[in-house]
Amino acid sequence: MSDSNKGPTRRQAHERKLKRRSMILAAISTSVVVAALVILIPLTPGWERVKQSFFNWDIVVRTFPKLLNAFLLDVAIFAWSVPLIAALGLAIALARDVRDPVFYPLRLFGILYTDIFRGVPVVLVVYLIGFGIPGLGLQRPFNSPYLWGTVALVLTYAAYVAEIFRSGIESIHASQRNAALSLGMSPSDTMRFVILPQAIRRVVPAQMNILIALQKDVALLSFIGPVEIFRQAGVFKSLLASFTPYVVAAAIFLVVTIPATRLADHMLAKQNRARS
Amino acid sequence: MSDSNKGPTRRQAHERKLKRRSMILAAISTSVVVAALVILIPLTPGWERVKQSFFNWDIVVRTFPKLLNAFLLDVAIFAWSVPLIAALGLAIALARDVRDPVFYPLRLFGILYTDIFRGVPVVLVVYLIGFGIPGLGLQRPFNSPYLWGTVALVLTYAAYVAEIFRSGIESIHASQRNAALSLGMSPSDTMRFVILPQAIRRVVPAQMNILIALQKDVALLSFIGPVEIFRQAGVFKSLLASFTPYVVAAAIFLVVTIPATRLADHMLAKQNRARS
Amino acid sequence: MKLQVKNVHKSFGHTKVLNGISLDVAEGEMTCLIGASGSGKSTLLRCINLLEPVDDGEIWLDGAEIADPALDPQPIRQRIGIVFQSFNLFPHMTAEENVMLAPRRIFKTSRDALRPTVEELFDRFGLKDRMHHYPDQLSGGQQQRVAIVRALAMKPEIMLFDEITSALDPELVNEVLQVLKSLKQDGMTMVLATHEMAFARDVADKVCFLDKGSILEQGTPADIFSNPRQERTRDFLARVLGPR
Amino acid sequence: MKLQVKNVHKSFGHTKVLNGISLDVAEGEMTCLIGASGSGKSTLLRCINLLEPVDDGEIWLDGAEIADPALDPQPIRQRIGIVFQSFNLFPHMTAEENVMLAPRRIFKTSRDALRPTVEELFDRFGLKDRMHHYPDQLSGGQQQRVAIVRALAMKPEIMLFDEITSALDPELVNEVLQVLKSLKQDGMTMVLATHEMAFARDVADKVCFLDKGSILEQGTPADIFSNPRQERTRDFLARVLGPR
Amino acid sequence: PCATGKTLHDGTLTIATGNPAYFPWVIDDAPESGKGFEAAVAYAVAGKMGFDADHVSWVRASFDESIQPGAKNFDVNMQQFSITADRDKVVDFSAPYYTSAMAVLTTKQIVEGGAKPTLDSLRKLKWGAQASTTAVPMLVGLVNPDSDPMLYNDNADVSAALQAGQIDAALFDLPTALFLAAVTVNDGVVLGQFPAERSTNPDQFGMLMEEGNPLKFCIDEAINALKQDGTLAKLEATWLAESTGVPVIK
Ligand SMILES: Nc1ncnc2c1ncn2[C@@H]1O[C@H](COP(=O)(O)OP(=O)(O)OP(=O)(O)O)[C@@H](O)[C@H]1O
Ligand SMILES: Nc1ncnc2c1ncn2[C@@H]1O[C@H](COP(=O)(O)OP(=O)(O)OP(=O)(O)O)[C@@H](O)[C@H]1O
Ligand SMILES: [Mg+2]
Ligand SMILES: [Mg+2]
Repeated sequence: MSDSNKGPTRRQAHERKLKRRSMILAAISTSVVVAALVILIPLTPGWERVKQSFFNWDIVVRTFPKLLNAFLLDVAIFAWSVPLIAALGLAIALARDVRDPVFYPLRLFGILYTDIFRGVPVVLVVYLIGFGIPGLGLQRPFNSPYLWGTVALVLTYAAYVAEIFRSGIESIHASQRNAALSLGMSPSDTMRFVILPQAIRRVVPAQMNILIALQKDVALLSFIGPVEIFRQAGVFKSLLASFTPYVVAAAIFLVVTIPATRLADHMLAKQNRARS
Repeated sequence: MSDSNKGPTRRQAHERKLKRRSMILAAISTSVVVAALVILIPLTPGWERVKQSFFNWDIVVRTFPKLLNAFLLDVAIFAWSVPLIAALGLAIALARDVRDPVFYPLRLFGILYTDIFRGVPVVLVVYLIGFGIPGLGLQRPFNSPYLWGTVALVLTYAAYVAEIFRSGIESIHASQRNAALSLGMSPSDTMRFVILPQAIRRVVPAQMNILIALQKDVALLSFIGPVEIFRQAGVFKSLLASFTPYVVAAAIFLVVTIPATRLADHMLAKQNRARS
Repeated sequence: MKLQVKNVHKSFGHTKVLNGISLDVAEGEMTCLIGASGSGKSTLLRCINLLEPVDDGEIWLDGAEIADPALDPQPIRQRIGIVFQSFNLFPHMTAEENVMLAPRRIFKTSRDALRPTVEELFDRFGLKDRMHHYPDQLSGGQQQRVAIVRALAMKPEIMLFDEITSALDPELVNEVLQVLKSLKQDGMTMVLATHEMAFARDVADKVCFLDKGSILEQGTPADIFSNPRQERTRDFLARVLGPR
Repeated sequence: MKLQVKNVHKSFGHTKVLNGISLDVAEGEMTCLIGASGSGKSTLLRCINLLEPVDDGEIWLDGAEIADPALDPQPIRQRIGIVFQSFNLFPHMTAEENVMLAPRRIFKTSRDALRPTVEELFDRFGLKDRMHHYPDQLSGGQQQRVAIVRALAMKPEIMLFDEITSALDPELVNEVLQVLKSLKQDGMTMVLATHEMAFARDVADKVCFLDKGSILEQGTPADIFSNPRQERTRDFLARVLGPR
Repeated sequence: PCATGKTLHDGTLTIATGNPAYFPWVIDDAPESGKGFEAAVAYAVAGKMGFDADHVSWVRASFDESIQPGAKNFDVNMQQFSITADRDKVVDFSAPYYTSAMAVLTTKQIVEGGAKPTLDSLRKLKWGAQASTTAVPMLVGLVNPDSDPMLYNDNADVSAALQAGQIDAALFDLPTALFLAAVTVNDGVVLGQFPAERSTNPDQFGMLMEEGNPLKFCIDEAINALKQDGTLAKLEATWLAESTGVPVIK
């Protein structure tokens, strides 16, 4: 009984063997596949053309700095939209939770709002608001496509964020509400001190996914003017007659979105594990 | 004790009173708000212009049939994409679950695949694949924008669908796996008969949300040629110098997406209730 | 009588859950509700605390009717403490914050003013070194004791307990039951739904057997456990205590 | 000996959970594992069924070593039935489908060929009219009995039970324990982890007291319950049975 | 001079062009050089209005963005905007500075495949056009193709689709078609042009301004003067030379 700390146990020995074997197998099969790809793909008849069109290194070098610069605009639009979205989304979530009949119009508004903005393609909202509203004769600077493009994104994403907040609020078990009410606390205090703090914490991973989607949808603003990375890549594409700038743009997006998505997945998985 | 079925109980009487009161209040406050909107908005200086631009009834009548017709193309693209997305998504989800070291490249591919296609904006993928691949010299009909546009959507959405399947598989409590294994069932039978049927059922609401997003993103295919509803609205907009066609398009989308979203929300809420 | 329940009816949809319950609880007395799962014990306690509106019937607390649907339930709930089966501590707050939240918001007392009383309560129930822990850092028994402290901090006139030990590991049951004994010694009026027959027999002043939403039989523990008059009561006791 | 556990060790990460367990189970005998929560009862049963690989030590079934990590666990698991605390029926299948799935896939038997045996089992445990119900249409006790039938349908040589009554309402406990009694009469070899001390005392052939991953004391029920030799055993029994 | 106090920035004329701006209207996407027809016209008009080359500044605006109603970030925008009555309701156009024929851009393969500059032959082709231009209604009006046309956001996308064989032919103004055939599209061919009288409204290019821009009068005056003194014709000859020899569609 006391020798269990000396030397590897039988299972450890077995697992070490297994692990060595599977690492070797994985290494072999991976190298075979990678080698096949690296050797065979350049032999295909269209490869030169694909390379020219999608992976032209010269064009990467030439366009990268300007594309990166244009991406800063995406980041900026994202950065100033997020707090607005969070605030509006929470307000609408709470509006939909109001029980007092006097405020029924508020609830109705909340319902209509989320239905409409979740139902229409973002690009349509961007066109309608980003082009339509300035077209009503607003004077500069109030007709800026940055302004109205942002409004379009904020209105759309606030609808999604509101629904997630609401689902968070509803996911808090009734017993928490009961516990607070049974102590004599008022419904608004219960919401503020007991339900909301838990609900908000619980929906962080879902909201992160929405933010990642937003970061990508910022590209749609390019259709109403702002020269952000997607538009800049389009300009290069027409000047250079190559799709490489789009590939570069995609790569720049991935650098931001992959870690963010991974983080969101990780948090969500942790939460799911904790719940079950 | 026996009179409880005769006449309204005290609570029923009270609730009836409350209900009447709150219905009156809600009706009053709603009518006040609606009346204010209906009376005040047309008095604002820009209203004529907004109406001209966004709610021009003549234009609605003129453009509606063609827009509806164009929407059929959206529906068709959606309809043939969905089964492909489901199949590819499930395959990738299972590829990421493979434990045998020989198939490590498959797992690696699954991880890279979902990371990349979830990380790049859909519109970028549509441009890259929808324009880039046919540009490599494919002959008709293999260069069709419908084909490659569909491929772009399928590749992108399969990544999301795969992640949801995977989360579904992981959400099945380990005890189900244990129960099946403890009976002596093989891991693949366990997956096929015990885990997958439950996982798929569980992720239906989440997948529905993805399908609604897909239905809306079909509009992005218009950028590579197909004249679906969004493009058709754009053509009308530039011919008629009015945003009304976009509003009509938005309304057509809402007719499909609102009921679908409602249904998804409902199923999700039911599931959450069942779980807690 | 401290608490009087008079002919209370309650349905959920078309299911009748309480079917004319009447119950008197005297000051300082401990009343135990026993009965099969689904017999309506929890619902009765929730009705007394106004978490569920009763359909019909009256509930009197200290000579005033409290179940009138036109009344604001908030001040009444402050006077009645309740502890539930599964731990309903607020998971985002420490034990101390859990206890202080309601008094702070309702009586507008500061933390500092509350601290002495709260510390005393924690101390009394052997939780002094757990005050700054979060619920998930506490064992089930500790969580239940904090939940009791939280209810007591509102200085309720009567306490309701809904199977507060049934989600606990068997070894943790006793520490919670000890707390109830000690509250009884202080003269607290208590109503508890329980499956712990041994405890009910030894400690309760009165035992009520609920069956399908009615009180089928009530009396001293000795009456109920040794000489159950009703066939159903005998059945139930046989199944629960029965030969295993 | 039907089953021999020899000096089994098991850790999760750095927590030692089984610390050199040795246990002999004779053919047709019922062995009860008792002990505080976390003492390792479930882990031991899961190790015997090869759901957890043991770190060190040996497990012999019918004279053959089964815990060798190089062996394929699948055919061994078919010979050992296990039923868990929370109902692990497959919720998307009826009771009958639950029972038939494994034999159909493993022995490639058709439904029709299986039906007589399965119906007999359902009948024997009073479940005949519940065969075509889904798990959520069954009570907890019925679910547990179906889980037992499911394990028996594989014709195991030995059955393991892991606190199969602790998630049940008190009134449903007995119907499940009756099943165990009846299996014992058939001569089934059984190992069960349980908190039902009364049952262990009345029915078990051998009782083992686990404490922190070791078997601290084992013997006949009379030995353990009436004359526990170890201080810790006495403590544990006092707490569980103790004066409430 | 006429423009004093009417421009966006005092003393400077702000002119917008496309992003990118296309040959032969602007050479090398560099309007500042004054090379290319529209760039040259821009500087000539500016000169007439009293702005020397140093007081002309350029901004970029996409096609879609420019024809939106509302306030603008430019004084005038030159981007081959066709003057139409509907557009004139929401923006202002200058007097036309160029009148274009519409032409059919296609590729050698299609011509070798038997496409002829006749309406019957054209009708069978798969068509594309830039979505927000007047080419769309003209395509229906002039050709009325058998299959529905594909529509794109900009010239580059139309040429990419033509190149990829997703469409057989596209309708452009003649100079653009000539340029795309010569430079952008491999094996590009201008199959033919439509006689001006066949078009319901001949495609006239005007500078685009915000609705009610007081500058319109000055610009019109300058353009008319350039038309009178032959400058416009000369610039046309310089930058849009090769338009002869394209067969007329029957
Ligand atoms: N919110 C509710 N909606 C509908 N039915 C309910 C609700 N709460 C309780 N019930 C039903 O009322 C009946 C009585 O439930 P209650 O929880 O009061 O029983 P109980 O005696 O406390 O049982 P247990 O011992 O299981 O706690 C049950 O049939 C239950 O399904
Ligand atoms: N998969 C696991 N990973 C990490 N630790 C585990 C795992 N399974 C069990 N443990 C730990 O092993 C110890 C023994 O657990 P086990 O479930 O065997 O105890 P038990 O005697 O069955 O208790 P109970 O009466 O609560 O069922 C506990 O401390 C538990 O936290
Ligand atoms: Mg209850
Ligand atoms: Mg256990």
